[in-house]
Amino acid sequence: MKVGEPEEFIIDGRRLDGRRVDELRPLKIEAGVLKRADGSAYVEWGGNKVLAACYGPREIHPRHEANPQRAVLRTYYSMAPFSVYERKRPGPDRRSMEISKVTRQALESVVFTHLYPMTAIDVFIEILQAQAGTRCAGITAASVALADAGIPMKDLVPACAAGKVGGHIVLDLFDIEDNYGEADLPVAIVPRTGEVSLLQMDGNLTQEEFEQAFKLAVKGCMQVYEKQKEALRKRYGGSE
Amino acid sequence: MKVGEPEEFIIDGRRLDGRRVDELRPLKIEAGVLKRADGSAYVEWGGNKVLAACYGPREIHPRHEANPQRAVLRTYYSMAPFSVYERKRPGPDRRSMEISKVTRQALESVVFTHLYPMTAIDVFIEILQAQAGTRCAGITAASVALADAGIPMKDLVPACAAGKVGGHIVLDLFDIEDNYGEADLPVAIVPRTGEVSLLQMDGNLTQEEFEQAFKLAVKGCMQVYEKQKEALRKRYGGSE
Amino acid sequence: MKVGEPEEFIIDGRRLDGRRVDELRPLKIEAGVLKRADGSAYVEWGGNKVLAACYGPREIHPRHEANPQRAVLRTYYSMAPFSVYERKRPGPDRRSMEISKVTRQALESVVFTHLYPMTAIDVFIEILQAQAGTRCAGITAASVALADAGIPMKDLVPACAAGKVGGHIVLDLFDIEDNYGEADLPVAIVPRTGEVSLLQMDGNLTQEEFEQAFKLAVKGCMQVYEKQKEALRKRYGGSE
Amino acid sequence: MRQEIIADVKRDHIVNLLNSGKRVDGRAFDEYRELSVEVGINQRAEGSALVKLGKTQVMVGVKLAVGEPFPDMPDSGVLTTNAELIPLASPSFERGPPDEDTVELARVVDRAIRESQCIDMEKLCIKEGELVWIVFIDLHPLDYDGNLFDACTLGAIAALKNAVFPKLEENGRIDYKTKTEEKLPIVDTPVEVTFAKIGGHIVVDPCLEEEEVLDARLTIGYNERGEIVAMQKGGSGTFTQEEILDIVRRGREKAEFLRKHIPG
Amino acid sequence: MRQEIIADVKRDHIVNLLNSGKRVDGRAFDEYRELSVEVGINQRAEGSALVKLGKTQVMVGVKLAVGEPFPDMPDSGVLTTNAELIPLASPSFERGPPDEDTVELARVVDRAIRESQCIDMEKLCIKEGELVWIVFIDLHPLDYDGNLFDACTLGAIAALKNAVFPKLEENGRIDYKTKTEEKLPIVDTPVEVTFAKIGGHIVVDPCLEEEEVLDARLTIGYNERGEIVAMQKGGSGTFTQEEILDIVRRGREKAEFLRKHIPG
Amino acid sequence: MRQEIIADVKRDHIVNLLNSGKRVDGRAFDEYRELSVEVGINQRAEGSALVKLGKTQVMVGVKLAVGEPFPDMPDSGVLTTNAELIPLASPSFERGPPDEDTVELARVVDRAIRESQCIDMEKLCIKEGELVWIVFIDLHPLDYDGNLFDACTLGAIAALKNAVFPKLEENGRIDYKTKTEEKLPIVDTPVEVTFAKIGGHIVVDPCLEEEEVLDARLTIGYNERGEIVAMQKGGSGTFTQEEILDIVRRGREKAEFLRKHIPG
Repeated sequence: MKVGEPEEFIIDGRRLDGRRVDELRPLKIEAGVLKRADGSAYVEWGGNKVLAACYGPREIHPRHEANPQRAVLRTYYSMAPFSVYERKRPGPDRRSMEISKVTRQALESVVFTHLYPMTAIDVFIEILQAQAGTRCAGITAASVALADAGIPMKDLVPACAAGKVGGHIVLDLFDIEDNYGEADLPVAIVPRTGEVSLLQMDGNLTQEEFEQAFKLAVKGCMQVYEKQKEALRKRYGGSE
Repeated sequence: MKVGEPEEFIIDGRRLDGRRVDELRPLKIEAGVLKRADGSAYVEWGGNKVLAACYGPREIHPRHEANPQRAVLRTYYSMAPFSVYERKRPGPDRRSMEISKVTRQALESVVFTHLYPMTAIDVFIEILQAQAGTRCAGITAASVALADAGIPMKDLVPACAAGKVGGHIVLDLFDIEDNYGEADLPVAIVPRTGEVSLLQMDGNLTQEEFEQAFKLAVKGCMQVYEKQKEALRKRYGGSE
Repeated sequence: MKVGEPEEFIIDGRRLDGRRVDELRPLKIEAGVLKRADGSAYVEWGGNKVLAACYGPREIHPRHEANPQRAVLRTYYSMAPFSVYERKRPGPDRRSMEISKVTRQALESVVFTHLYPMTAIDVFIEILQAQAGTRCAGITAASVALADAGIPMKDLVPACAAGKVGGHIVLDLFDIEDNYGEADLPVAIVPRTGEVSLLQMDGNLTQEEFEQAFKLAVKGCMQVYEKQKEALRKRYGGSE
Repeated sequence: MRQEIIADVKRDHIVNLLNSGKRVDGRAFDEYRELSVEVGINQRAEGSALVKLGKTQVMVGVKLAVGEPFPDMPDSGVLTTNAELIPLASPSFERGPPDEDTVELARVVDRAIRESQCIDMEKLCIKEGELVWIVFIDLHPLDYDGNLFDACTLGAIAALKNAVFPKLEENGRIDYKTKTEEKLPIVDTPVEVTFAKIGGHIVVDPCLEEEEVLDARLTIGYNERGEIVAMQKGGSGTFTQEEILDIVRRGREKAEFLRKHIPG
Repeated sequence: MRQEIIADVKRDHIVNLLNSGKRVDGRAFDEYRELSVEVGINQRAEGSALVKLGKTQVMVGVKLAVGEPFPDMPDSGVLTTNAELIPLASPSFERGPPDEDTVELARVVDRAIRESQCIDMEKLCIKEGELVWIVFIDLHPLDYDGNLFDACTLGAIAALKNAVFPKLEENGRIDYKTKTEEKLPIVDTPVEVTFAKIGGHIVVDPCLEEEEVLDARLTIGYNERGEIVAMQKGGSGTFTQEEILDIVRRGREKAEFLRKHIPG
Repeated sequence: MRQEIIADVKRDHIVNLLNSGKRVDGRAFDEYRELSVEVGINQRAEGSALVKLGKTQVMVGVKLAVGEPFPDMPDSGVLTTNAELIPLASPSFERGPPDEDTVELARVVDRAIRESQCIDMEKLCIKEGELVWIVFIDLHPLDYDGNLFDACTLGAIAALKNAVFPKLEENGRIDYKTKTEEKLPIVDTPVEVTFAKIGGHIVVDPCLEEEEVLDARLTIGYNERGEIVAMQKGGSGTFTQEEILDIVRRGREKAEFLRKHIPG
């Protein structure tokens, strides 16, 4: 047993932070929070505080990365030094590099990149405070920032994890569950088609548990999607 | 009290190295000391030994740094590994980066950069032996090296620090005064106009002390200026 | 005496691995072992296992390295992390940089680089398992890989070391001899002219010992040359 | 622009073949390429393996060292998985610090090894809170012809099973030249299975030509009991939810197939 | 060349306005933009602040760790100030190691904090010569619309005043999840005031448009008693000696103004 | 292409001169340029030297520190040789991490120092297995006009012979400001001699113009007894076997010549 591991994760049907197994942490999304960026979004999701900014379409540097058929979407996930308990040294680490890559691949299918050949669309995700689930919060913020920048998109991309803790399949793990639980399964979807653009897992799930967790995560994504649309409605008015 | 701190800085009107409060350390400047550089200067200033070399105007790499309206002045301050008591690891550190920047800004106003669009004028300052005041020695050497390279300039740029030690305002701090004193105020000027192109301070000065130290530093600059001109006269003859 | 140093290196005319003083370790060369590379070779030489791959002539990046009069030959020597007893951290170290340079200079004189202006010919040498003499094994593999890639060459370049252990001049040092012996002298030659394209030495040799070792190394090179030709004959048939 | 057009033509060709039920190299949709796993091929490593999957070749070395444990796991050894995509192995690999593909490969292989708990990490504790064994897994592709995930995971677990401890001297230093008889405590055999989606078709073990044109990729790690221990979706395209459920079910049998090729 | 011409046109516009007594955003020459300082906005940091100066936004986090003191200061804690100009905050910020602007920002803020001796560093000594507290100040601009020096120094001192110690366990490790009641020993409140010289005019708190065309910049750090603790001239232009003396005198009152915005 | 043509013209000129028995700077084929070696020219270094070889100027500093010995040499000090080709010294030197020329220079100089065993490394042991002296040799060319190998090796051994120990305090720290009378234990005086092959001619001590057009280069390190302790062939051309044997014999006398210039 790891230092700090709780004996039980669910007591009287409630998780250690008081939620039910299929309940999201409180989620708040705001669009258009920065002056300099072309588009931006701020997400507070439980103890996560995440800022995303979109610049583009803009000139691409270095030039040889330009694509004559479409815009190049570049995504960068980064954690502030004070976003975690033990100060994180600045600069990209291996985890951030992987998350940057899967974030890009989660978003690429919805952006109409062919409209802007030879340009870059850059999305920066900054984790200001972390409490597990930052990649999902980042993808969620990023697609709102893209929309806020006026980049044409097929759909927004909400993301949400499910997982297994103390033998139970639960939605949207917070840090204690993430550190000491049995599995984490982050998912991102394209709501209009229901297709899956991000899927990762680590831990241990039987076939049945996987199917249950996967479906729960997809449901979570749909709840996140509503919050994303609400944030954009709030900023731009109209009925989306 | 820091390890090694002296009890008094001024005894019977003399500083720990025997100087009066408004007295410069011995200063020797020689122009044209290197074969390969387009211009060069060697400065011995108290225990400081500093070499400056100027290359340019020359082709600029990387190309995208070129400016179609003027030459780009680049300055690099660097300390030899054996220039300080504890061997310095090679390569730029944060202090060197800052000094390189303020050195460039101290010199930019006097160089007729608009005469050489699309080129670079590179100035390298190498601290071979350090005894406090190396940034002033470097700027002093750099402007002589620029002149030696035949770069048209409005004026030379002499630099000199004043500071406060043991409650006294003094000129041109040496290492013990710099390490254990109360304030250091390096200044560079353009003598023909008296304008100030470098000004930094760290420590603690009242308004009045600042004014006193600032004026003392400017006076020191004028003494340095005489040595600069003398070095160029010695190299090129004439009365400058 | 270093930790682990043997008391004697030669007992009853045999070295610690059973060889005579002028005997090579077992040497096996195979050409054309990789699909993706344009040319490749695998060398097992005593406890050394070395792979070399040649890519080119191909487009050169970065572009400014291109030479309008000839191909640029680039060689990279690298050790796998598990090639030595204490795991080697990935990435080039100073030793690898030096060996990459002398390897390139050992090969440059035989490649008809002027046939392919503006291109790069890249040779990568990967040490998979090391038992002393890896630079010679690498050069030996590299020239076979170049030939396998169809690059026109004046000749192959075999390499072999001689050295001094326990007072004796011996051919082709293995690791114990290399670590605890008195001198190591790697040599590469162009067999058709007998000229020397690589020569390094560290240790201690009198004038006479040097001459003896040098001639022995050249003889070793000629034996290696036979194995190189055999490998190419085996791959391409014919009598070379 | 020419490169883009060539890529489109290649893709059309591969998709057309798939539409008529064929793969570019003649395999069935659910068929792996020829596979071999050799172990003990490196005398400097504590454990080693050479995997050949079609023309893809991967060498994996396991090295052991000693060091301090992590403060929150004082009685547990340390696992470090590293990949190098050396330019010898492919014209598309470049020199320099690890890029995101290299890092992803190392992390996805690491995930299966770590999450399956295949190494009994507590047996690697020498002195609690002070000294533990550190296991380095180095993934070293030599010839890149597609599907490094599956090949590297296979190589990693094969090399781990092949590994023996070197002699630990009393002063806490390792005598690498003296190997003991004791094997690393390996208690499970995870493998990873990769599927690619190309023009709506799902195929297993994509070769390089398929990787270059795929829409999406899904890699799943399974332990010996067929439980899922790692997943990684790749590619800029998407899967339907049904495709994912189906792939996860079908992968289990492929995992069994791969596991049979591991010696020992 | 087009960029250069646009810059010239912008500069002419701003200087013309200044000649007629107006600033580009309508402020008086000696007027700061709207300013707010919130503290305690980050639960992972020991102390934190969010500064909004016009549209410029800066987050500052203070983290505490333990380590060895410097050998020449055996009974003194260690202060480390770091800045990151993340590309999220401006199209002119680039990824990569800190450039000279980043380093200058960190060092100029550090200077005011350090030289004002606002942290009682001897109170950070845990065991002389062996274990002391290390204070990390991370300056993290989120939206860059000019004058980072003043905003970051304000954020730094506000975050320091906000900081409480985490629990130090007996084994010398920190339990970051348990915060104590004890505050960092802050004994002064330095702030920095920045003036810009544009076409011969001196204005305080330059916004981005002004920064882009300024001739010279002067930043001055003041402690609570109005003494000068740090200075940094910037820009490739010059100041007259009179301008400098005048600015230094006038800055003191601006410092008082800024200091009032610091909570607690 | 222009640069290439200029290089060809230069080369033709130099070879034509050599064909008629002359060098570009008027020297005999076996003649060194004017040489001076000054020591003790740097008060921060424990030992220092300034070498002028024609217009080539090299400063070498020796610094001493203390640290742990290598585990396989527990009673032996540590030697580290480093070179920096600073852009001040030549338009062809660039900023950035050491390139292969820099590394080669440091390693070839190191080879002569190390392999001649000129430092009695066991005398640098302070406490076996725990604390030893570390000798840093920093090679610092100031003006590059050819043949850095010979100039730097001369500077290195001169600076080593000039070096005295600083005071070692009881707590294991060094008081650099207090120098002792004790000199570094130097027991041999290795030097390196470099020959260049240009158009079939062999010349000693190539100046920059010769270096730029040479076919091949051979550097040989000799100890005091005339034994060979280091060799390095350079350049993309070749030597005949006879040329090598001849150079190695002739170099010994040049080594004697160089050694005479070392003070003390």
